Amino acid sequence: MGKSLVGMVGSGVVLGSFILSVMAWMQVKESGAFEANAFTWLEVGSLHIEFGFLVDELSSLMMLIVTGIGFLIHVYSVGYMHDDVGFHKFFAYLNLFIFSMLLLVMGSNYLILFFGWEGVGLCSYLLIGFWYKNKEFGKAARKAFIMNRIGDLGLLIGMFMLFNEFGSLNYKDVLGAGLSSSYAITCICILFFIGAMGKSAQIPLYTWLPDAMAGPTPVSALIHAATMVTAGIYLVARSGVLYTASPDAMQLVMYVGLATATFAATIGLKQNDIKKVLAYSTVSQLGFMFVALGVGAYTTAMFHVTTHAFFKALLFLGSGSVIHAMGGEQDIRKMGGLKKYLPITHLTFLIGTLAIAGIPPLAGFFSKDEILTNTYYGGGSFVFIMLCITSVLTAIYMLRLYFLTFRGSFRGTREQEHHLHESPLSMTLPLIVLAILSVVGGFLGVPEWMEHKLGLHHTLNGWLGNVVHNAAHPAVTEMFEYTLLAVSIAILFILALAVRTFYISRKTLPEPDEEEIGIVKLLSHKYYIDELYDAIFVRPIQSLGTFLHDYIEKPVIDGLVNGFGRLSKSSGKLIRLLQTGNTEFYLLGMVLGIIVIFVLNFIM
Amino acid sequence: MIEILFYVLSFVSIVTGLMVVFAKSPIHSVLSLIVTFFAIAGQYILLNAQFLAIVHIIVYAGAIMVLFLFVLMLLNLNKEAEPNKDIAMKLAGVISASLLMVTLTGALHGSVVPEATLAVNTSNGLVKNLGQVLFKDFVVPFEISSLLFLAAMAGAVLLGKKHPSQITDSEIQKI
Amino acid sequence: MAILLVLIPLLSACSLLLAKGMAKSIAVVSSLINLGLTFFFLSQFNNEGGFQFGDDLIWVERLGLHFHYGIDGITLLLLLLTNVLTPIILIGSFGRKYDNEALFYGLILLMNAGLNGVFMSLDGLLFYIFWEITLLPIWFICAIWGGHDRIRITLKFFIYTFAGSLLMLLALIYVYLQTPGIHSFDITALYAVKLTAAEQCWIFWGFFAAFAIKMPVWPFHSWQPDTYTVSPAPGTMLLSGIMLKMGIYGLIRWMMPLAPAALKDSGQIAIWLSIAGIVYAAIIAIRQQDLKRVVAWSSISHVGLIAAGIMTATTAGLQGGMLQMLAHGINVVGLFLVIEMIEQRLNIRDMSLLGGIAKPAPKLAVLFMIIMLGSVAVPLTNGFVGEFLLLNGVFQFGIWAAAIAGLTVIFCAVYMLRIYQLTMFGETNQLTATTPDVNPREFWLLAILCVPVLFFGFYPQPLLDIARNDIENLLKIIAVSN
Amino acid sequence: MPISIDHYVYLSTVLFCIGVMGVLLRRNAIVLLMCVELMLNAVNLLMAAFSTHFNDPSGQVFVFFIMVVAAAEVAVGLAILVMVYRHAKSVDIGLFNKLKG
Repeated sequence: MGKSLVGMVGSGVVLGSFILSVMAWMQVKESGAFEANAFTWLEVGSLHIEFGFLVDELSSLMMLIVTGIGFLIHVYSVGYMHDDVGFHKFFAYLNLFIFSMLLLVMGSNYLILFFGWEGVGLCSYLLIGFWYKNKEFGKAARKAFIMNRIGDLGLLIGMFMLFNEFGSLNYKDVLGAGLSSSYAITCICILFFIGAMGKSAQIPLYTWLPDAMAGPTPVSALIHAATMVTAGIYLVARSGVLYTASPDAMQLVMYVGLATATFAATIGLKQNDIKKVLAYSTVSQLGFMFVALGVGAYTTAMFHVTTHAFFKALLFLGSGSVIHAMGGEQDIRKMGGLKKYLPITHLTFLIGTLAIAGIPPLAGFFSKDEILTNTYYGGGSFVFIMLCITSVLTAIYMLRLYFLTFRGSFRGTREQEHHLHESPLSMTLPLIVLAILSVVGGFLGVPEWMEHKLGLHHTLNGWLGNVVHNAAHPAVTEMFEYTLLAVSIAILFILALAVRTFYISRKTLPEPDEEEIGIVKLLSHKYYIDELYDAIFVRPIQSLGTFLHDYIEKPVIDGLVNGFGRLSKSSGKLIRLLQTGNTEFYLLGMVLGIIVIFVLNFIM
Repeated sequence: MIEILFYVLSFVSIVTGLMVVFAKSPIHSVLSLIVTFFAIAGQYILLNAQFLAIVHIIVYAGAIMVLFLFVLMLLNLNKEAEPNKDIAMKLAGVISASLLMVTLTGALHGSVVPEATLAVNTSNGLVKNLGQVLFKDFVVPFEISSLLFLAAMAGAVLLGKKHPSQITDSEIQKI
Repeated sequence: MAILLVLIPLLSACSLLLAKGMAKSIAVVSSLINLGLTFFFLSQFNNEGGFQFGDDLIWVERLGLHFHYGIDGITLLLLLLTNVLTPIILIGSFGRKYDNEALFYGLILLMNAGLNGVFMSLDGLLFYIFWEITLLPIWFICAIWGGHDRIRITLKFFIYTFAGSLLMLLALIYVYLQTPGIHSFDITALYAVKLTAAEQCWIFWGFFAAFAIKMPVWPFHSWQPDTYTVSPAPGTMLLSGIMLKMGIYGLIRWMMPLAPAALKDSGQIAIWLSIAGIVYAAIIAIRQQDLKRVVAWSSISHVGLIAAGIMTATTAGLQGGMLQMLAHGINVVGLFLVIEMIEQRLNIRDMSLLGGIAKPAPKLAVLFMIIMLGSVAVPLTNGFVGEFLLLNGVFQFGIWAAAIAGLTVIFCAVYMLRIYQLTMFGETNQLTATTPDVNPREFWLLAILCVPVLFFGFYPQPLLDIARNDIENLLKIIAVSN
Repeated sequence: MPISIDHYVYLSTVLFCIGVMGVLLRRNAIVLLMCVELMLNAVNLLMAAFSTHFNDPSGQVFVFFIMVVAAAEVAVGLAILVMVYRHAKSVDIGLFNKLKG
């Protein structure tokens, strides 16, 4: 098949599934959730698992995101991957990913979710290691898969506990049951959260995500920003009823989310690889979502998933466009002034930056604002303040990225400068669509004051209300909202100016790697977490392997077995000495033997 | 009368038996053994086993011992010098043999032999009776023993013959 | 009727020696006939429980020996595995020229006969006899056509497994002597014997010794990595693909029903041993350089999980164990086939010297990937279903046991991806740059193996249905005796 | 029967033990063979005694069989000794140490 045909088929089927998703969404809207069982996958004893699908408000939202953004990224890939020899393979993997992701969100029980869950992990592995000739890429792929598997084990055991507790893995049976808080439920929630940690890159299982940027950029956009990594959010939101019954687990989710958000944001400040910055930004944003889940704001988390999918996919695709133009260069120290060469990319990237930074009325503002509001009431002031600081950090690193890449003067080689060009239509079109979505996406969930003032509705809250709903909190005072709005706008402008002054007017550049010192070095080396993990997990296990093989297996276990052999051999050698060959000696032995037998006979 | 005869014969057989063991020259051993056999044949007669006694003398004294003598003569082994044994080994031999005797007699001492149930039949040892038992009840072992003889004969011939490859060149020239 | 499965390969093995020139074709035809027969039995099989297609001939009346055999669901699954894999192993061996072909293929057929016999026999002594018969051909295969240092290694293998099975024989005879009237080795008579808890404990360990060495369960495994490595590829495949299932089958058919009370205490120790083996073998597998050795250690790890799951005596554990036996058999044979193909092409198995084979041999890379994923137990491959059920069974035994056994999920990914990456990914080097891709024979072999890997991952229920009632009955026997 | 069976038992025990002692003491292989004959005769005597005691002729038949075996044994044994002598010019049993382990 020719490349254009492959691209058309690959994108076409995703478009088809997008259209079907829209239809499913309409059906749900009209007549509520519906379930369909394909066949009985497994029936062993009391364990009965249907290969079944459940389309309700939550899953249809995810389906729309997955297929919609998936389609855009497919289109983008046609342009981006055009010159790659693995073009066919790429689209095959990408479509396999869409399949797995849909399985994940559409399953009617936890096991089908798990199928998709591992399926997307596999596709992620295949796509990160897409350029398999590079050893480092292969390692990154392996790391991603293995870290995901650690989480998967948590999820798997959580499922066993769940089955033990409820006798079923179906969402309906589990989530419909009246729940009271119990130790088992807390355990299940924590185990599920471990699964979510792996998939959604939370502390301590987040280090794979930045490394996953080894994959082609569309992959980073689709899998490692917009869809797969939000599967953890989906899982927790889906199990919202369970989490609500376990305040302890919620606390854990919140604090882990908060820690990840802050931690990743600080690392993002000093990264110089355009994709790495975005990767840490993703980790940080996922942390935001978990904080929202931790305070019981499930729909808010889903709202942020949606808006984040728009602007983060946009940013990644934009960065892909930049990398494409730069001929594979990813270091922002060698970019600069790309505004005039890549006008469309620049504009859309700017929109994405502003959206993630939280400038009203772009999408990021609404969702982040809602998270902050919910945290204020549900999480206590410490969490709220930390999260606000993290939002500020988000704005800083994104603005830094923007200014260093697009403003100022070009710092690359002449050759690169000569090569600079705007990307083809198949790449810019998705950028434009996503930019529009990033602008208007926020109106899916407007804050309360807008509801009153402008007569708009929080569509998403109402929509998802049938599946999960936010924990109740007191009505937000308008004063608070206005303050938050004003302060955030003010801070953003000040920041924008400051960052601009720092990097553009003063032409300060991030120092080369070897000149970094102190905290800067610490940050750019990501707090040495990779090295730490290497030292406390990877190497010990490897040396344990060598140790077991060399010092336990060979001398002890095998030694014992061989010892038996040696024992019989050496005892044979010893007993052989009795055979002197001296006939009289044998005769004597015989006679003595007879005597002994007689005596024994006599005694008994 | 019979008792005296028994004791005399016993004495003779034990003494000559000891002589077999302790005689320096193998020839003396052979001769003593022949005497022992005669004494034992006398015991057989005392036991009313006349035919057995005759066969005993013919087979043992007449055939086997002659064979021994022949071999001794042929090989010219009539030397008194036998390589000396370890004194410890000798001592061990004597001690263990006596030990064996002590344990055996000790063991037999307590045993009770059931009294004979049938009336004494003095004609048991006659050829006619024995022949009947031998060819009626024991005909199969009898035939097998004849096979054994055949095999022993063949074996003895085979062993006694010089292997062709062992014949040296000088011997060939002699022929 | 079912005895044909033993007789056909046996007679073909004899005829091989007469018609030496046609060794290959006779062997393949015979194994295919067996395959067809197995499918015939499958089509006629009634899964309501109980033994079918069998017969009960009196063998030595005074000793109560019967030539009693039959097929139930558990047996059928294993026959399916044996007779599907045998032709694949046979055809897979055509890539290499073996000296004295007739003997080689004859021994493989003999192996096939013995394995079918083990799985079908319903008389204790008959089982033991077949059990030992299988040891001989495989030992000859390994000792004649093996690699470096084969005599020492295979002798160890032989003596070790033989010593284990003698303990089993002792246990069998003990139970036999407890049968009322004229003693009998018949399975129903043996099941009916009531033993005290202390006796059952001894019986349990007697059987366990034999089965644990055969599988092998930690710490009775030390013969296995060396033997797998040194054996010729078909020998390794027979050992790992089918023969180790004999041990697991023995657990199900003989050990657990004969010593059910011992499962409570001794069984716990045995389960923990198996679980220890999972982690131990996996950690060692991570550090191995020889491809065959990695798969050998991984096999110990996988089998540990199967043994642990089965000894929990839960429906999930037993069903999972049955499925995983099939899955492991198929996957491990696939892996060894791939390794053999690499070895035939490049003459090495050391991973540090390989790399980048995906470029010159993309088809091989894809097929290897599918089989590897099955082995890693990614959902929707056959490996996952069994692993899921087994871990579920182990979970019912204890949550910590499940957590530790579950580490296999992680470690298996670590070492499998490692071998895949080191062989297939990366830059090609001088050696691997011109690796030829699979030829049609190899392609179809691997492709046929990939079919069940994917199909039974998607739809495992047909396999589960085959043995469902027999497993329930077995569990009832175990429960009643308690 | 004036002489009790016990007497015969003791007599043959003594003779047997003398035979054993000879086997243990001597090194000349031919003398060893003779001592074995002595032991066999001790047993024969016992057989005959019991045969008379129980009035059962089979005991005597057994004695015949033992004689047969003894004769065969001597024939073969002496043939072997002749062979050995040809080889080693001696019949000392110290030579028979080829079975040394």
